[in-house]
Amino acid sequence: MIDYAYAFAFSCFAAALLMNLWKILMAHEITDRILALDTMFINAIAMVVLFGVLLGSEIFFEAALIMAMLGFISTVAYARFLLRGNIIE
Amino acid sequence: MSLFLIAALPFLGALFPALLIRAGRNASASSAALASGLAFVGLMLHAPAILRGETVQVGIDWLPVLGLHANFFLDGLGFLFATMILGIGLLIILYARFYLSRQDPMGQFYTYLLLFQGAMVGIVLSDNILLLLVFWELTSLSSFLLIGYWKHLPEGRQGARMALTVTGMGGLAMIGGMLILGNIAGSYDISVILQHKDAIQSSDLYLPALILILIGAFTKSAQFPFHFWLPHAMAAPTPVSAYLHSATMVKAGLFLMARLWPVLAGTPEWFYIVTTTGLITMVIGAVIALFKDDLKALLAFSTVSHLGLITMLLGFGTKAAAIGAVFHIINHATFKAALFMTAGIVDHEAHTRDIKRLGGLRHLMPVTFVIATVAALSMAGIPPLNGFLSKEMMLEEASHTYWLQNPYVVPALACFAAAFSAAYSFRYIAHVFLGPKRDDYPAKPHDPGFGMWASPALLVTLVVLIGLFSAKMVGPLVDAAAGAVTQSHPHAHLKLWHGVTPALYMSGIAVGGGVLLLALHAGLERIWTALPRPEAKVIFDRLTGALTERSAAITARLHDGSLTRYALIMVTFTLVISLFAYGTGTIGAPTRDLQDVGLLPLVGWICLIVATACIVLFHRQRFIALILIGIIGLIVSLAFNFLSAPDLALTQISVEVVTIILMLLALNFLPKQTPAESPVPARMRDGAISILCGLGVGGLIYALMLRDFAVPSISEFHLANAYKGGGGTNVVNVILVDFRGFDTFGEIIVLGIAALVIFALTEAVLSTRVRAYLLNREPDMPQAGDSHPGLMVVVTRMMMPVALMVAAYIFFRGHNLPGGGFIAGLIAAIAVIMQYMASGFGWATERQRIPYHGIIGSGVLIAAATGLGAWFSGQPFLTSAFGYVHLPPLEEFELATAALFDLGVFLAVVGAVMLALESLSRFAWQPGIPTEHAMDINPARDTAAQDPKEA
Amino acid sequence: MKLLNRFLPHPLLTLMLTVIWLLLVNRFSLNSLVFGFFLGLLIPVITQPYWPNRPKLKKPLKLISYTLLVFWDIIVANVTVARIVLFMPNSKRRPAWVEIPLDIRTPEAIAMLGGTITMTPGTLTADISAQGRSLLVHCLHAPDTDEIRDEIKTRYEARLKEIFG
Amino acid sequence: MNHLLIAPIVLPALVAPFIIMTLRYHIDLQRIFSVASTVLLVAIALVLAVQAADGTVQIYELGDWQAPFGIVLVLDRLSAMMVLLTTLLALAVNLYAVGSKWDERGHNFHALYQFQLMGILGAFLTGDAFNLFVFFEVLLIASYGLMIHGGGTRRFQAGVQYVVYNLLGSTLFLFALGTIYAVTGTLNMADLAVQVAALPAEDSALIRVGAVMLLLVFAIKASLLPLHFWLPASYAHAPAPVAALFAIMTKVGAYAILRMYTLVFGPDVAVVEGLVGDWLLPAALLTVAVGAIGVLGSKEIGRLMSFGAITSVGTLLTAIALFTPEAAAAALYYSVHSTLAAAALFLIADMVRERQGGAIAAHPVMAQSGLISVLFFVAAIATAGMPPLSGFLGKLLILDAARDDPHAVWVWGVILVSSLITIMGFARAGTLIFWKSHGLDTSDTLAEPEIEVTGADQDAAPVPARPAALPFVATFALLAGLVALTVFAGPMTRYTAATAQDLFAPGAYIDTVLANRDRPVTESDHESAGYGTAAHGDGSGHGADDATTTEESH
Amino acid sequence: MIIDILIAGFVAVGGLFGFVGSFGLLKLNDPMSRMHAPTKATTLGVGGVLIGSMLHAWAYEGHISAHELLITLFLLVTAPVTANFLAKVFINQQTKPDDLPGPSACSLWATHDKPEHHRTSEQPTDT
Amino acid sequence: MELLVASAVGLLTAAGIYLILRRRTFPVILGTSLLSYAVNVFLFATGRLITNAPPILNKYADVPYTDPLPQALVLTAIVISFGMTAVVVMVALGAYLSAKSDRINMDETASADGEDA
Ligand code: NA
Ligand code: NA
Repeated sequence: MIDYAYAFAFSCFAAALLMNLWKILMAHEITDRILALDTMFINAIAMVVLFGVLLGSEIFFEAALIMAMLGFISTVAYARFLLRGNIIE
Repeated sequence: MSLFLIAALPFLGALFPALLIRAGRNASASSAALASGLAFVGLMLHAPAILRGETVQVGIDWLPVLGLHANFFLDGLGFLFATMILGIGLLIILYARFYLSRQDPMGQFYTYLLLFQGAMVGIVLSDNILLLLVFWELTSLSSFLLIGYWKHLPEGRQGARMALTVTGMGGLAMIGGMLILGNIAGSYDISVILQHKDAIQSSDLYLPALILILIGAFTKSAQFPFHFWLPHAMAAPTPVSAYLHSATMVKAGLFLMARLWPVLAGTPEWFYIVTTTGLITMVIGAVIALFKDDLKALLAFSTVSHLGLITMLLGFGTKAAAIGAVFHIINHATFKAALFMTAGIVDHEAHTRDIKRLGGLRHLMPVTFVIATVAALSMAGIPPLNGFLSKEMMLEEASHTYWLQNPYVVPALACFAAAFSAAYSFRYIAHVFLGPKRDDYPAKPHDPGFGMWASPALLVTLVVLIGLFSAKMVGPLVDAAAGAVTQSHPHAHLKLWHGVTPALYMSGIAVGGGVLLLALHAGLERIWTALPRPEAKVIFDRLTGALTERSAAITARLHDGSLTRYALIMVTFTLVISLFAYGTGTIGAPTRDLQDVGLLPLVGWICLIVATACIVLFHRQRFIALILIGIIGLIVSLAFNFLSAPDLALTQISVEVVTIILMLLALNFLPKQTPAESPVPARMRDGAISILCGLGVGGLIYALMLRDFAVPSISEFHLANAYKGGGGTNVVNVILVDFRGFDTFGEIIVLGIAALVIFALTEAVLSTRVRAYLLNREPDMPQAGDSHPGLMVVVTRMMMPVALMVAAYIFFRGHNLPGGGFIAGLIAAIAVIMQYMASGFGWATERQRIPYHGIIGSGVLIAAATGLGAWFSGQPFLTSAFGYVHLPPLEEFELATAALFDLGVFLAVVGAVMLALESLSRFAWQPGIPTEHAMDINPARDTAAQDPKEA
Repeated sequence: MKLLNRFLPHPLLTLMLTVIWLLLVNRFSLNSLVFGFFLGLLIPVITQPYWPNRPKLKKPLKLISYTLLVFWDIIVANVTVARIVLFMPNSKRRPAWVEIPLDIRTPEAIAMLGGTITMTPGTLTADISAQGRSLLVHCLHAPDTDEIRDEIKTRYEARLKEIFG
Repeated sequence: MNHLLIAPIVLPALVAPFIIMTLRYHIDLQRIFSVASTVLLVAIALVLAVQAADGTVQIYELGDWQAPFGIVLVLDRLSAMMVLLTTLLALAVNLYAVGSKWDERGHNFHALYQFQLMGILGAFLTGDAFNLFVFFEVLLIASYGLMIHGGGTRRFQAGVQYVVYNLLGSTLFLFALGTIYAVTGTLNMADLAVQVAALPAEDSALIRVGAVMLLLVFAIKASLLPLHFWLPASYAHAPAPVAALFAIMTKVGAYAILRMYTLVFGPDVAVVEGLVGDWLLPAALLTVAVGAIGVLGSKEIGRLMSFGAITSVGTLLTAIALFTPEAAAAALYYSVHSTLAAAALFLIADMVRERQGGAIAAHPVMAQSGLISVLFFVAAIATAGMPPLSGFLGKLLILDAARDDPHAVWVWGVILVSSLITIMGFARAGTLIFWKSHGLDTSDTLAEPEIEVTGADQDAAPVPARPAALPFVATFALLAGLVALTVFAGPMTRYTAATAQDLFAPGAYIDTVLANRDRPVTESDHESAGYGTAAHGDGSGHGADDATTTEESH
Repeated sequence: MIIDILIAGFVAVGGLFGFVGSFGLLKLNDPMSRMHAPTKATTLGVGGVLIGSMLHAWAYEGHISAHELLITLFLLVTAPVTANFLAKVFINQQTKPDDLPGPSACSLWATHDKPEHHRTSEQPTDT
Repeated sequence: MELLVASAVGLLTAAGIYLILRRRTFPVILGTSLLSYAVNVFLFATGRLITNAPPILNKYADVPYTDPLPQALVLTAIVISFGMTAVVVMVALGAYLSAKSDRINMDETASADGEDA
């Protein structure tokens, strides 16, 4: 049962990733593209964590942590660029 | 005196005139004369031995690997030439002292002259053909300086370049010929080569060697069709012409032919090439000389003609002809040098060399007239002067020479040329000195001082004496020299009267013809002027001009500054060569199985592929391309995680974000769109090349992944010893800080340099007018009002300590688990960048206590110091040490120098990333922006500000 | 007390960082505690210039109950949002902008409120007024905007005002 | 272990950060440290050269890890010679930079300069292929900084091209290294030699691709046609001392070709049979030709010098492409010559540019015209390969070495004809620049040399007032080097011949480097059980649990 | 067994929310609304997975694992900032001051507070 | 799996090269970025592919490890290419600001003229 749960969750996140990709490519609004990339980061974090759980390994934790931090920074950077042109002023 | 010293004296002497010119012109000239004179004396000390038929040899190894030895030898031939070079050289030095004007830099002149003299002496004394080549080319170079001595004259520059080009070309051809010759003979030493006549003449390479060497000799001696440079070299001051074109440089070619005569001459190839060339040159030179109005041009073409004469004699290949050649070399040197000097005197006094503007000078310049007349008559072949003697010998030899079985061609043409020779000689006397005195000379001519006419006077004295007492005067010298040429012991029968021989008839015809030609000169000149004939200089100029133009065009076309093209060529070339390498090898069967594809990799792959394809499609919208790059970074990082490379995943994603920040900072100033510029065919071509490259690279890695290592990888050692020898369980980290710590050391230096470069560049750009442009720049997108939103500021403030904690965690665990100094450094840097982004550049910079330069420097120094620490325990650089410490009540923990090294990495990374981003940010920074507050909107501050007011 | 202040200038932050360190290493041990505490002392010193005028919490303990409340609301919020996303047709949905006038003044408190709003049912903090006296909130589905404004003000802002004073 | 071996790398690596940290605002102190460091480097290089002269190969195992598992530096005759050459060049150029005040025209010159030296010296000393990549990158990135030192539009534009082109090269380097590692499982050059020689000839395609890509990387650095396009603009627009130092950069490429293609992919290694023979020599000859044509066709003195450098490097590569000990010996001799000559040319070009701008055309007579023209003349004849200087001897050696090659006619023809064209080009330029000026009106331009800012120097920092004698001293020193190279051609060629012999019989090199490969790793006092199982991706663990793994694996 | 059900439940619910978040991004029809879905649902999705991971560690690895909390905390703290920024981008690019309910009659939202949008005769006083 | 990785490397390479052949600095920089992804993955893959075998030594179990060396090399390569990218971005920006054009090709023929053949 637990394996089905993992498989289900993986499929959900995989689908989510593909939907994010679709949105990044097809969105009309630039905000949607950035949002989708941000979401992609978060979905990726979920996948990394899931993968760690599945393998019973802790070595993926840092990756997830850092992705959380860096996904945020890059999203802010993209958004700031659109807001002010200048991301550090 | 050692031959070394004789050869070296002119070169040593060359130093002094340029230095002593400050002490006066006489000092300068005297120093030059002293050097020449000493060398001449030294040479004369060898005279008795040489005239006895002995040779003197000295030598040291210079470049033994090549067979280039600094070997000198002195035999009759060398002695003859050295005597002329040094003797006439002395006279020229004297003459030039009075010829050159006050405006001319005399020191330079004598320096160049002595350099040239040294090179010439070197040629004639060399016992090694490679050494000879060295001196040979040196004469080209030094004569280039001499001919171009009057820098302000375009003719001087052009003449010098022409001489250099033609003789340089000959010299280069000769290098080829000499190398072949040396290889056939097995040595480059002339004395050895001369022993190998049969080997050389029977070699397959004889003809190429002969042709190449002869090109060298012919160009130097101005033989047809390379004769055209010589008249243009007359732009040089007259002493130069007198020296180079009577006794020395042009004779170098003759010397070479004479020198190699024993091994090269005697074959039909030699005969037809050399004789024919000489004959043609003799005729053409003589004819042209008659119609030249410039005195020096007349003499120049006469020189061409006489060089042809000697060449022809050498070409005959008989001993008697060789003797004649040697004798004429002597005679020509004496009368021609004297003639050049008189021409120089005329020019100097009358301020013109144009025959048409001269005449009647005999009344004004009696001394010069006498000297010139004697020398010219000798050139015309009038007895009893020395020119007559050798010309007789030439005619004699010519009279029984068959050319393609024809007995008349050579004698007839020789006689024809001799007639023209007599004619231009007579013209030199008649049209310059004879006739009525004129009143339209450009200046008022009169005989110069003794200093100036002493040299030619001495020479014409020789002309007369040799003519009268040839056997006594030069008999032994001619014998010795001819002996050297023919490798035998000939005895030259030098005397005025040989009886009534065909040569005497021919001489008579020639002199008579000469008088007739002079009489008909005006008419002939009209015909000559009317004749269409190729002007060598025009052709040469057109050729070199075209060559230069073509070169410029080719160069500009090839290197047009189009990186696009350069890159395309590079990529294509790499592709082609790699395919060639693959195609010429064979590939074995795969040894590994494919692995299954799960859902996750597939989804990741789709994302990656689609994003990459879309970057290409949408790359013109730059911002969107950057977002897509973000996807690729993310997926690659996920792939690294999935494929057992957690460290890589961490590094990739961190670097990714910093890169994107960097690009966004730059994109702010760049255009936001890329225009569509390349035409569709170019895009298709680029696409095709790119796809081929992609296929190649993909195919390569696919093939590699399906095969095992040929032998197990060295990384097995790393896995086996990471813990035991490196003290860490994260093998990748142990490799980075220990097994291959040196790579990492280089890597942080790269990063540090990158930051320094960026900093320096920022400074460079901002110190120009770009600064003003940036200050006045209007943003090209609508800007939001709020530049530092409070929510962001608060969150980043809270996150900063946490992020640093995470950085510390990543740093310390790196040795055993994924992480390490590099990633930690990036995270720490990002923690600071967050402050910059949220609170503003000015605000964050003010809070930065330690300069980033210092952080980079300390990082590199700490890493280096850690490496150097090992020296104190006698270990190599970067040897790590680690130990386990147990401090109750704490548990045991590890201390490793690798951590210190990693600290260096950490600091370098933090410093480098921050310095780079800070520098980039400065582009946008406007000095007016207030920096005391991080947040634009802060109601607490407003309230606080209002409260005291209300109170 | 002075001495303590000298060696422990930011007790709360130090505590938080020590806990974070323990969370990071994920294994409790004396070494970790000692080392985490050491870093917890060190790092605030480094970061101090970047956080001037750090607010004093009036009732720090109330922060815990507030956090728990928000956690619960987040879960509820997500169920709500999931329902709307999955089952409500776009035509029936009533997105709306709401202005939330602010009584709190501290930037930290405003940020916390803004964050809370974003993470809780159907609302998202979009902007702040130029003087920082009100928040602009976007609602995913808001048939009645007043109700939302009142709930935010009573449920969250009032509590934050208590905490930050 | 002889720590002097690593000193040429560590010394600049310490001095540069020290300068950055503490001397950023003290140009005079920077100069003192930079020059002192360079002098010290010369001294170290001299000692190393003496140590290597008898043919002993020394190694330096970094981190005390035995080759091939760790990185190792190797000092043999070849590396010692290149190190000495580099340091001597660096000293002269450094003096020029100080004397001409070029170092003041931007930031961080001396730090970058030291880093540049570190990269170059490291590249010559390392015995590890990947470490070579790292040092290439160090020298490249420092060169990027130096190349755009002082700024200016043209220099930036040329800089972008230079960087991008070299980024492509670096990428190719990694592809090559990856391929080579994937086939052989090792990165140490000596170990590669052993492994590549043992590869089965019937499975050669992949290593061939790796080998040839590596060659192309080095060919880019060496500026072999058609991979030379980065050079003209970069050298022409780089600051003069930088361009002069760059003279050694092409030699790094040539060195790497010579090293890798004698040691690892030597002429008698079966799997790389016929890999480069067919195209390297023609490409090298084309390089000579294009360079010579460029010399004749240049209208700017910097470009003239750049193409002169290309001709030299083409000649050098021609000799290398013959792959015989004689030719290699000639190549080594010629490389020393061409480095000094090219550097001198760039410095002289700078003197001209400073005084009258870069156009090859008549200008009013410049200050010190006579002295500069003498320098130009000497450097030009050296570059063109005219006697009596080392260029001539070098060319003779190369021509002589080529005589038994089937393509000897081509080699001779191209080199000789190109020499002629080069001579014509230099003569044309020299007469225009130095002589024609005497025909112009020189009434009021003698006192104050007119500085015409062209091309590279637009909107750059203003040119400082006329410097002292130091630039001339530096240039003289380089030319004196050429003279010494000529006079001591005998000993020098004995050294290069011995070096070439070593290269073509690399047994001693390989044995020395791999001597310690079976040395066991000293156990630390900690438990070590349970580690060390390797599985290269196939999931089935094999290999032993401890240090014995290494003994089995090779 | 119960722990398995719990783990499975959290993981599955996490997956579901992850899906919902991204689906919302596609389905919702105005840009502002689209920002709601990922901010909340996706964050919770990750939260679910993280709780599953903690439980898994406790049940199978035999130790209490709490570092997942950190990631959750991170996401919770950063999500509002992300949303805020994107909303500001939307406001900046797609709206004029009059499209939004004003903060008061005579003031502006911070994003609109730029020179060209200042209303005439405005006096910057808030409520 | 190998095919996925190989095709991804191939596509990244192709895209990178295509962009490098564009005429403005920005796409060229994008191209170098893509190319560096390609080469990093390429280099990584030379250690062959394997999941769940990170080269972190495990005291307690005899588990397989992937080849750590290429990972270390890629790490170095990533860092270096980051430094290079930073520099090229900066130089390109400097060139753009100085020349007001971000064309990557420069006109080398527009140099000073000489004469006197
Ligand atoms: Na060690
Ligand atoms: Na979010």
